[in-house]
Amino acid sequence: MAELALTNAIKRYGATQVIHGVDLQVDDGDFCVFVGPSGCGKSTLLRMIAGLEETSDGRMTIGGRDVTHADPARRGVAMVFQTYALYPHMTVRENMSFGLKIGGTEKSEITRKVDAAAQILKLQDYMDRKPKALSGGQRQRVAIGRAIVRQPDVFLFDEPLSNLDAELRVEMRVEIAKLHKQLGATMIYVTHDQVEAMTMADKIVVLRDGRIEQAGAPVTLYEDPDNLFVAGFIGSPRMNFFDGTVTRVEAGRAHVSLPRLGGVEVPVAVTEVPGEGQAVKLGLRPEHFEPDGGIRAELTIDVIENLGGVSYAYSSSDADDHPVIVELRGKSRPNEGGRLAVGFDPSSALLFDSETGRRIR
Amino acid sequence: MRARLSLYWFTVPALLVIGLFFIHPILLTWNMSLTNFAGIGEAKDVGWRNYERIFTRDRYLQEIWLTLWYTVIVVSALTVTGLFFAAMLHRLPLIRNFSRAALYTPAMMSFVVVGYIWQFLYSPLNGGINVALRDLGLGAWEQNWLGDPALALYSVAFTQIWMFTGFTCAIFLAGFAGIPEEIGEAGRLEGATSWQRFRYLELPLLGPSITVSVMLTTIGTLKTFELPFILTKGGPDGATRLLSIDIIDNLFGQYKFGFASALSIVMLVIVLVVAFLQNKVLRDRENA
Amino acid sequence: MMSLSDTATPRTATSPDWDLFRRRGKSILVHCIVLGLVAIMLLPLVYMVMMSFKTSTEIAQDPLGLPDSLYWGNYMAALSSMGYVRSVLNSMGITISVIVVVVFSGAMAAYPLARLQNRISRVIVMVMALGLATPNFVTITPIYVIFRDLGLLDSYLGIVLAFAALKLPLAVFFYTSFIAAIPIELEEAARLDNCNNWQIFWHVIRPLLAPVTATLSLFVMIMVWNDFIYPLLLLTDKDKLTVMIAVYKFVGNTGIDPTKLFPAAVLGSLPLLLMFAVFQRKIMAGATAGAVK
Amino acid sequence: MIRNLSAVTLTAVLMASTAGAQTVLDVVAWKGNEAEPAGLPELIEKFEAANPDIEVDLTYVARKDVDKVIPPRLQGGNPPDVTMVDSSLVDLWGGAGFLNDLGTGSAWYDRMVPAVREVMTTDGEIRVFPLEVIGMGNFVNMDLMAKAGIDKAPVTLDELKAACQALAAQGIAPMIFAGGFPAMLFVGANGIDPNGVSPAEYGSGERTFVEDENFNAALDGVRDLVAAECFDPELQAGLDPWATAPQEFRSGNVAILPQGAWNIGNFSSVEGLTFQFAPMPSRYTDKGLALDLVGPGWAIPRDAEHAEAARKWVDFFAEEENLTVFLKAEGAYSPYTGGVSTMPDLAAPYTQARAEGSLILWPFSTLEFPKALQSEWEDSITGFLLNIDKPNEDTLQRWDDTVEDSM
Repeated sequence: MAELALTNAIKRYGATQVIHGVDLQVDDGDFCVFVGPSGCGKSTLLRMIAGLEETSDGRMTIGGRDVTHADPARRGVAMVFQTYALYPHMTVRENMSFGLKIGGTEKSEITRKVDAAAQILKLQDYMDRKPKALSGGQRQRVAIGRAIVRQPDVFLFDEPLSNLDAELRVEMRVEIAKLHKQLGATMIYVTHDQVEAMTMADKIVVLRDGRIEQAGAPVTLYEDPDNLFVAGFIGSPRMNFFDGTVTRVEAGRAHVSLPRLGGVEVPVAVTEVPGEGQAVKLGLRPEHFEPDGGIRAELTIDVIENLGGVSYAYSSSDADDHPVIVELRGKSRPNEGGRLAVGFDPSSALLFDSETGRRIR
Repeated sequence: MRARLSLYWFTVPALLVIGLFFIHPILLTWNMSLTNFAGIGEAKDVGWRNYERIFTRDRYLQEIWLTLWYTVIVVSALTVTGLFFAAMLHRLPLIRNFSRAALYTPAMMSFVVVGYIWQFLYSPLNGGINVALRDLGLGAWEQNWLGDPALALYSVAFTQIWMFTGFTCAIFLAGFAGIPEEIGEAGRLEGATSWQRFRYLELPLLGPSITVSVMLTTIGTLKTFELPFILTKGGPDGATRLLSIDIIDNLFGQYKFGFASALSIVMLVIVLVVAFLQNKVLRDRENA
Repeated sequence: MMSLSDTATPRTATSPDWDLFRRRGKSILVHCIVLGLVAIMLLPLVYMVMMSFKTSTEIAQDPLGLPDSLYWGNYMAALSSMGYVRSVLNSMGITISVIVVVVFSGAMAAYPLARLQNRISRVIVMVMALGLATPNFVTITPIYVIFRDLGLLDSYLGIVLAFAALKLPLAVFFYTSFIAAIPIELEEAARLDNCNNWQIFWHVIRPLLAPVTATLSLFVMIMVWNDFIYPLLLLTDKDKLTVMIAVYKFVGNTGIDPTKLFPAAVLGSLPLLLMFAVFQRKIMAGATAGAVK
Repeated sequence: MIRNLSAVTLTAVLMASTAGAQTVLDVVAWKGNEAEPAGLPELIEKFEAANPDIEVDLTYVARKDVDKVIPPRLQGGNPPDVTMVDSSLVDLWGGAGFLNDLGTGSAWYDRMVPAVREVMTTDGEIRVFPLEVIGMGNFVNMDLMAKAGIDKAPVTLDELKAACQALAAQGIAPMIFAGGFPAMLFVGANGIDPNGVSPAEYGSGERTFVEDENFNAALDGVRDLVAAECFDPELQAGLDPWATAPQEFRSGNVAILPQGAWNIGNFSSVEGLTFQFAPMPSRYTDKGLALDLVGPGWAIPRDAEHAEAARKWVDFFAEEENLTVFLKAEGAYSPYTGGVSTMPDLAAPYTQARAEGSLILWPFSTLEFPKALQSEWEDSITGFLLNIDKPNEDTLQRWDDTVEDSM
């Protein structure tokens, strides 16, 4: 078990730079999730940590050892691949033993460790099967088992659940979380699914275009995003953004007028003072709408999604890229095509600079 | 079901061409092998006499063994060299395409040209190899490459191996490309060295490529006659007289077409048997 | 904490700079070694090209040395008597035609063989195997008689078919294994879209065969280009002869002269090597797809 | 791409053109190519000028390919109008009835050298118009000899041995003696007594090699040459008599090469190579023994389409001035009596031995020795050179076995 630290890690392919100076600290025993849209560099970063991609510049330590240019096998990491990468010509037992055998571990020792891992993962009944005779979930478990027996300092998971169906995905998610508790190991987990990120992570790292947008605890990212991108990426359904203009600033509040909501003015508490007339975006999560909020407005609803406990009302307009989403909890549901009176508390609104996307706190 | 069977119409053009220009001639060859045909004129039926002669004389049995031995040398060496280069180039993407094309070049030359190039390289007096050894101060290693009966077969085999290493290398590289990259990466993370990854992960997964390569090179080598014909004509004193060389000698040196046809049929049977056994063994191994 | 963690292997730390140095150094070394080996493999060809530029005396005095000056006389002599352009065009025309015939009839024949597993398939596959195993020099006389009876002598069509017959068995094997690997769902989807057998073959199967076709074309290309017995036997019109025939004019009955044969050999092989170089990427991509079943 | 390809095929198929209105005389020969032009291009031009209605279409087919390419055409009833043949082909094709009788009544038949006429006439028919008789003997590099202080090509065994020793002393490789062909010339020249037993007696099994004093002595003669440092016998097995061996001589690396006179043209084109062509030293004569190979000739196949034009072609070569062109280019002797000398000066030693009657016809070219014996000679003499101390009968018995086999 060990902590992981990246300092100004850079990855270049020829002249193209794909990872731009990443600084990151993952504490011992943390479950850290890399999220971001496809192509954001999260897998590349993971493979750099694994040593499968050369790190072009910067430093990387695991448990205080500098492993920047070390061979993958000597880093003390184990990886679970998206495609599982099970050796098709070996049985489950052979798959799990292979790394230890290569490392010259004694036979009885291998058997002990593999059996222990098999028990943890409930794989005892499948040990003599080959991968093609296993279901997707079982293969996943073997891949994890193969990682466990090596007792790595850091576990790496590369979108391990994306090949599973929805039900299995939830199940495995829980199991991996349980495993993390049981092993107490440092784990780094790559996914593009922010639900996985929110539910599993101690720490989420949001990546975009090879840069870290924000890293922190899930709740921090959810409630206190640093920028428009993180705010929009974390949370489902996504946060609503309203274009607005700062009309005046007084007493630590910026008054923002929102044309989309009939020109209402929202006073948002800020410490740094935006200029008057500055274009801003105001972010509001769907669950922050409440009928008796301080700010009132009306929306035309075109679609209602009823999920049983909650419903989501969608209000599109030609000017928007995304519909405004309102979460409804009460029994009273508006009609599709009807008008819905909404309200919210200005303290739950977040303010962003339209141009840079930076959060105005 | 009828719709499916009608699919067989698709085989008609190929079967026509093969049947007319390949299978039919083979049947004629079979007929010829029961005669004393001289390549021209009338043929007289001699029954099984040609076959009798083949199987009662040591000479032909020895030639069959020599042919099989030659094939074993060439095929195993080709498999090893092809695997070696493929495994190396698989790990070196920077020079992979260039090297693959370069290695393939000898296989694109004609046998006759290759034969004469090596005739000049192997020449005992001023041949390229001996002169090079002399220049490198290794004069003691000079050999009478084609003249020494103990060496000639291996010299000829070496030329054939040189010519087709690029061929097997290309097949194996294709096999490597078919192994998912993650398998090798998983192996690296588990601490397997380059050699261990090759031995335990890639080699077992190359099964189908090995089957294809071994089958193709075996069939090609069993039938080969061009290089030994040009390099040694079966000499010195019979040391490289493969079955195919004797077929050519009987056909065109002595005009014994009937007998040569019988030898050819024997060779055909050998090729089929070897190919069948190989296919079975290799496929079983793959599926194990 | 899990129970099996008591004997974790210790991981030693080394200097990262040393790691980097070691990895780079090793990588450069391996590249050099492999390139060196490839270069050694090419030496015999270099030797041939060098000989082709030398005079007889030079060959004698310094068999391994570079030619004093590029002596083009050998090439001029070879070029002037090879009918080069015409014979190269003939070779190309015949080669390409054989490829077309082999590819089409081979792929068509392979389709049912890959999809239907029954006695008919097995018999046809056996026939193909027989073709693959036969040494082709024994069938020369029968082939000639058949060609005469069909009036195919001295025609491009005839020689194209004769060559095609030689490589068709291989083509059928290649295509059969390749088509067998194409998911049957693709075909079923096409059938639901109301395609008949031919349309499925043409619109669904054929486009997927490009890679293996490239590999096969290479094999056909090499064989047809270098063979000279069939053209000698089946073509009499000198305007139809292929480039390798022109090369073999330099192999005398009573000896060969390296200063004459090798320039001709270089000239004869050059177009094939150039075609290979141009198509190498495609062909090799095909080789990749070809062997993986 | 496939669509483009099919267009190309179609064009290629359509390119097959039809023949012109003239008589096209289809001639197949293994001469007339770059390596051995044999004056044929010049002669064809002359022939066409004399016969404006005939166009000669000469196809070069190497001798070893003739065996593959022509029999199917003969068998298929579609032969060339004129084809080059040698005695074994005359025997095979003529024997099967595929060659026309050219007629013993021809004027040239009477002029033929008697020995050749005797060999070429079978069953009262002459199925070939012989073109040449080619000498076989030693090519001698006179510059290298001069370095060893010798100014005359050796024609006796003693001269040869002395030359070898002198050359070896100078560090010059004296002789090529590859088993495949050069050694055969020496063994033949020392085993066949021009005034003694006819080679046909061995070839027919009447007389065995193994008990024959002459051939035993011939093999002993090889050992004498080895003792005189003429060559390293084991090294010779690695030389190809047709590729690397001539190259050694051409390059000036070796002083003496037993080969055929057909190399004269080729060697003459090498700048700075001064050589002579001499008869083979033999224990039967002190003049050197000329080994004459009955060379190829023209034959008209039975089913020739333009037999008349073919006849004109043969008659054209029967005219001395035309044959002389061919012979000069070949470095060959005429198989007909009379006629001018066609050999260059450098072959004077050989021509002289011939003129003095020190001459045999090479028994393989007259079919006095069976064809199978030739490859057995190649193999067994190579084997003999590799292990020169083994008893002669090991080698000679193999020849007798082969003769017996081929009967």
